[in-house]
Amino acid sequence: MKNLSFNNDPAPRLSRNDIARKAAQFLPNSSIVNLGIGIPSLCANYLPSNIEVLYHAETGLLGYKDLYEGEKGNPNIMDAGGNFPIEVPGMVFFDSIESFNMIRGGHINITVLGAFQVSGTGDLSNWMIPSRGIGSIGGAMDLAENTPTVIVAMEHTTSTNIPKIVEQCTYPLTSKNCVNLIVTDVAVIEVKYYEKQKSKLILKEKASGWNISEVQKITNVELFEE
Amino acid sequence: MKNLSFNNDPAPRLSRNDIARKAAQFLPNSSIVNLGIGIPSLCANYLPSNIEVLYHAETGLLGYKDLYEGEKGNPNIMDAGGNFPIEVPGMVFFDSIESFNMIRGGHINITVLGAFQVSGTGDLSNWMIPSRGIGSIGGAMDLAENTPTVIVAMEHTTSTNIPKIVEQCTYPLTSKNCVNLIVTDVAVIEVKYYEKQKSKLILKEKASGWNISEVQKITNVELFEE
Amino acid sequence: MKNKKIYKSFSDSVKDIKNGSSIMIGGFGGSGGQPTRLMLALRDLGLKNLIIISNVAGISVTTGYGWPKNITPVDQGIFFETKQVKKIICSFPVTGSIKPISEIEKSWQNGDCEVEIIPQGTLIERIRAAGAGIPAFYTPTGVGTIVAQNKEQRKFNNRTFLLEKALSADFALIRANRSDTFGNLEYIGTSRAFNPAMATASKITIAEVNEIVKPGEIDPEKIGTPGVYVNRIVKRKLKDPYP
Amino acid sequence: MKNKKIYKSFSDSVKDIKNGSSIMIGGFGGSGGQPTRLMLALRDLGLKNLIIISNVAGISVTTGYGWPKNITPVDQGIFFETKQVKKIICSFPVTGSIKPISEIEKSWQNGDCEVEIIPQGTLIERIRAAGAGIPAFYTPTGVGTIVAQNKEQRKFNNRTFLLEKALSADFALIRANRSDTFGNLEYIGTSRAFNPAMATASKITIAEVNEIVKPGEIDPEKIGTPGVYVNRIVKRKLKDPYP
Repeated sequence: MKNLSFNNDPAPRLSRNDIARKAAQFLPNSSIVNLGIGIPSLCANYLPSNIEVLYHAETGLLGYKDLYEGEKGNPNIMDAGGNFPIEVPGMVFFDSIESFNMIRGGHINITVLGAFQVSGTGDLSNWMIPSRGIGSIGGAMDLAENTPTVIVAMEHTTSTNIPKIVEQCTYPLTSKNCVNLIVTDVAVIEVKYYEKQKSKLILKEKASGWNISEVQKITNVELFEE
Repeated sequence: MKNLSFNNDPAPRLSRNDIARKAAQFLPNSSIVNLGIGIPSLCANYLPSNIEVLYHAETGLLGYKDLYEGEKGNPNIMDAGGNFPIEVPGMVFFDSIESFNMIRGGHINITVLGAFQVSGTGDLSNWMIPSRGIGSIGGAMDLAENTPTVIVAMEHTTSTNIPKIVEQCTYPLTSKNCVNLIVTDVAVIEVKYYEKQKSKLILKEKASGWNISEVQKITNVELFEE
Repeated sequence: MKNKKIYKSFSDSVKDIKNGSSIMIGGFGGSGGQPTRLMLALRDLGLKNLIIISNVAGISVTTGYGWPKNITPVDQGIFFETKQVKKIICSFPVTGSIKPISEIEKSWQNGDCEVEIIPQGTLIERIRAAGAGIPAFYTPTGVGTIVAQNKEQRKFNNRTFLLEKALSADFALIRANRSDTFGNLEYIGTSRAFNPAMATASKITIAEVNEIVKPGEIDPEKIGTPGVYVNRIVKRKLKDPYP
Repeated sequence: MKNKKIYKSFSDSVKDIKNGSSIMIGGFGGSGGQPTRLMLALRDLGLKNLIIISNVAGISVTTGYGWPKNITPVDQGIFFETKQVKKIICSFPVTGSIKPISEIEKSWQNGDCEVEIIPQGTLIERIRAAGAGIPAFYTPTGVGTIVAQNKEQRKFNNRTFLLEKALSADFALIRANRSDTFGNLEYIGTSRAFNPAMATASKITIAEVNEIVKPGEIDPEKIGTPGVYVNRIVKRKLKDPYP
């Protein structure tokens, strides 16, 4: 998959792999992490070498690191993306009741999720395209609503350069006021909550060659710098 | 412990062991059974030889049969009475969440419980003596309220010949309208529910030498014969 | 007592399922933990108006999700190809991208069936509640979304929660590795998933297993579903090509 | 990451427990599954106004309940002898007969502590709810009894239920057989009891274990508490006389 690119862009946007690499830098050492499908799942490939985390999968799995490739793998050890993780010592299995107790109870420290839209107040839409009329929720609502730290890893705009960071989500919501950090192909933006359901978007990092006004052009919510 | 006995009794009352032997006759083949402490726990010694049941203990144990005696036994395999069951093939262990899911969900078929009082509408009081002001509920309320069939196994009167089958329980309740069968040292009485919260007591069996009027004398609720 | 639960064939074990029955199908989605042979036996009954309760459903055939690459997947789509389903209650019935389209999405587009989509944690907790004698509980998941529509909301400690109700079924088709003759089940890895909860939440639970052994052969510390929850056990053929 | 959870001594592992802390104590009652060494270490801190949450409590010393006959029992009574408890929340704090009287009953009679008695199934479900992010649930147990006093009642399908709320604590003292260095715990037999639920429902969970092993040494199918719920691990001395 090629990087998104548009005529007015001041510089190249990051690839999906580079978005994942950037997002992976925000995973704290020793944390319990759940990676969503798509770009988030790629984070596992770019974990900084001095960081050790335990991955949780909704399927009932804690403590995996890498996935089998090709024809290999055991269908009885599956992650939520339908991939087969490699067995490692200390891995734990449990049923779906326990798996979602961990999520709902806030025991997963951090999740990285994809998004169709994120609002200026940290609302997330990531499960249904309105024109389709049907979608799949899976574990996304439980993760977004209940995980203490939610990172969104996504491209900054749609493939037709329409901003995905918006005043109000027009896609069906996954969870309100849940997003803490947005990592895109042009920026890293913190959703800073200063009051219940109120927040500011703080531009923390820009891709090489991008300045705040260029990022702002493709962002529908006002950005601040600290 | 001697049998209860009073001057006006027409014939001897059954011993505690014989109450248990009688109650054990009402355990259906292949049923899942929870036995309360006291007389109910003795039922295990008198199960008819053609009947096989699986015992459940609140401690997280299903499928035990006999208990160790004397110094033997493993503290890590305990029943709710604090005794140590003998390991048998097919025995299952689980935690207290699962143990009470089984009870609350109605998956235990039948329970035998002791009682301070049973009312004519099948209310059970078995956890606190009012004058004491403090008592222990343990699993009794869960078992009484949620088990499809509740057998009470008790002496028919107190040690001063005061009836324990009463119009209204004066002891704190364990559960309302829960008792199906009362097995005592002088009679077997069915609590027949003919409408919600209404019932008749049907005298099914009398101890040798006892007739209905003699049982009635020490029972505060009218008894019927079918 | 010991052998009444064992059925000789998959078709025998499902033959009292009727038009309009509600049926839980275990596993997570994917091949591990899926009662594939029971599903095929049910499909072959040719029933109508079934209510199916599953987690991820119909994705394996369209994308290969959770199946070894060398085996053609089977999934809940088999009941939709043959228009046997009135309604499916699940968490993940369509693929993330618009194409390829699943049998469930096709049926839904054609108006042949209703699809109710529930957050996965709420779905499993509702099933668990039914088995555990809990009629309803409050959960934070779905607050402020369309999942909250027509649901009672309530605050505890200043956070808003939804009231969700127990979800039971007439039958549960589940999958385990081994069973003993009491119906005590042993699972492997992530193939537990929805199986243990579903076993507790249906009137009749039917377990598809790789092997049936004597009581005591399964380590009692590894029994994932106590036999009290299992009504029927059916053993697969040796070397069944499906995982 | 691996060894931060391991504490060298029981006293070290409990030393941040404070006057007024709420503390869950695992097991069922009896010696199996009881964190006896952690309890003794806590007692030795000499704190006041503790809130203790337990199941069967204080019965072992008075009746020998659940202890081998050749060992003098230790139970929750140790906190009452020394007047450290403001309140105990439990299901079974006094013996069935009026004598012998337990330390808890004595303290209650003297007005030294409050005793809240909860049906066992409700107690464990309230603890489970706290760990599972469920703020409240409905249960049939206790309807029509003094347990229902001051509780919201509600009908579902024409049966009445009580609203019960999640119960959490500052600390959980639990007991397991073995732990790996991640804190994954293995239990034996009925010594699970309240331990797994309590591990999920407290801010800090401290596990007393017989042995600490490397990750992978415990069969992953036999792990009863995933390490995510365990903050501190303390190993007993070899041949501790207590079970």
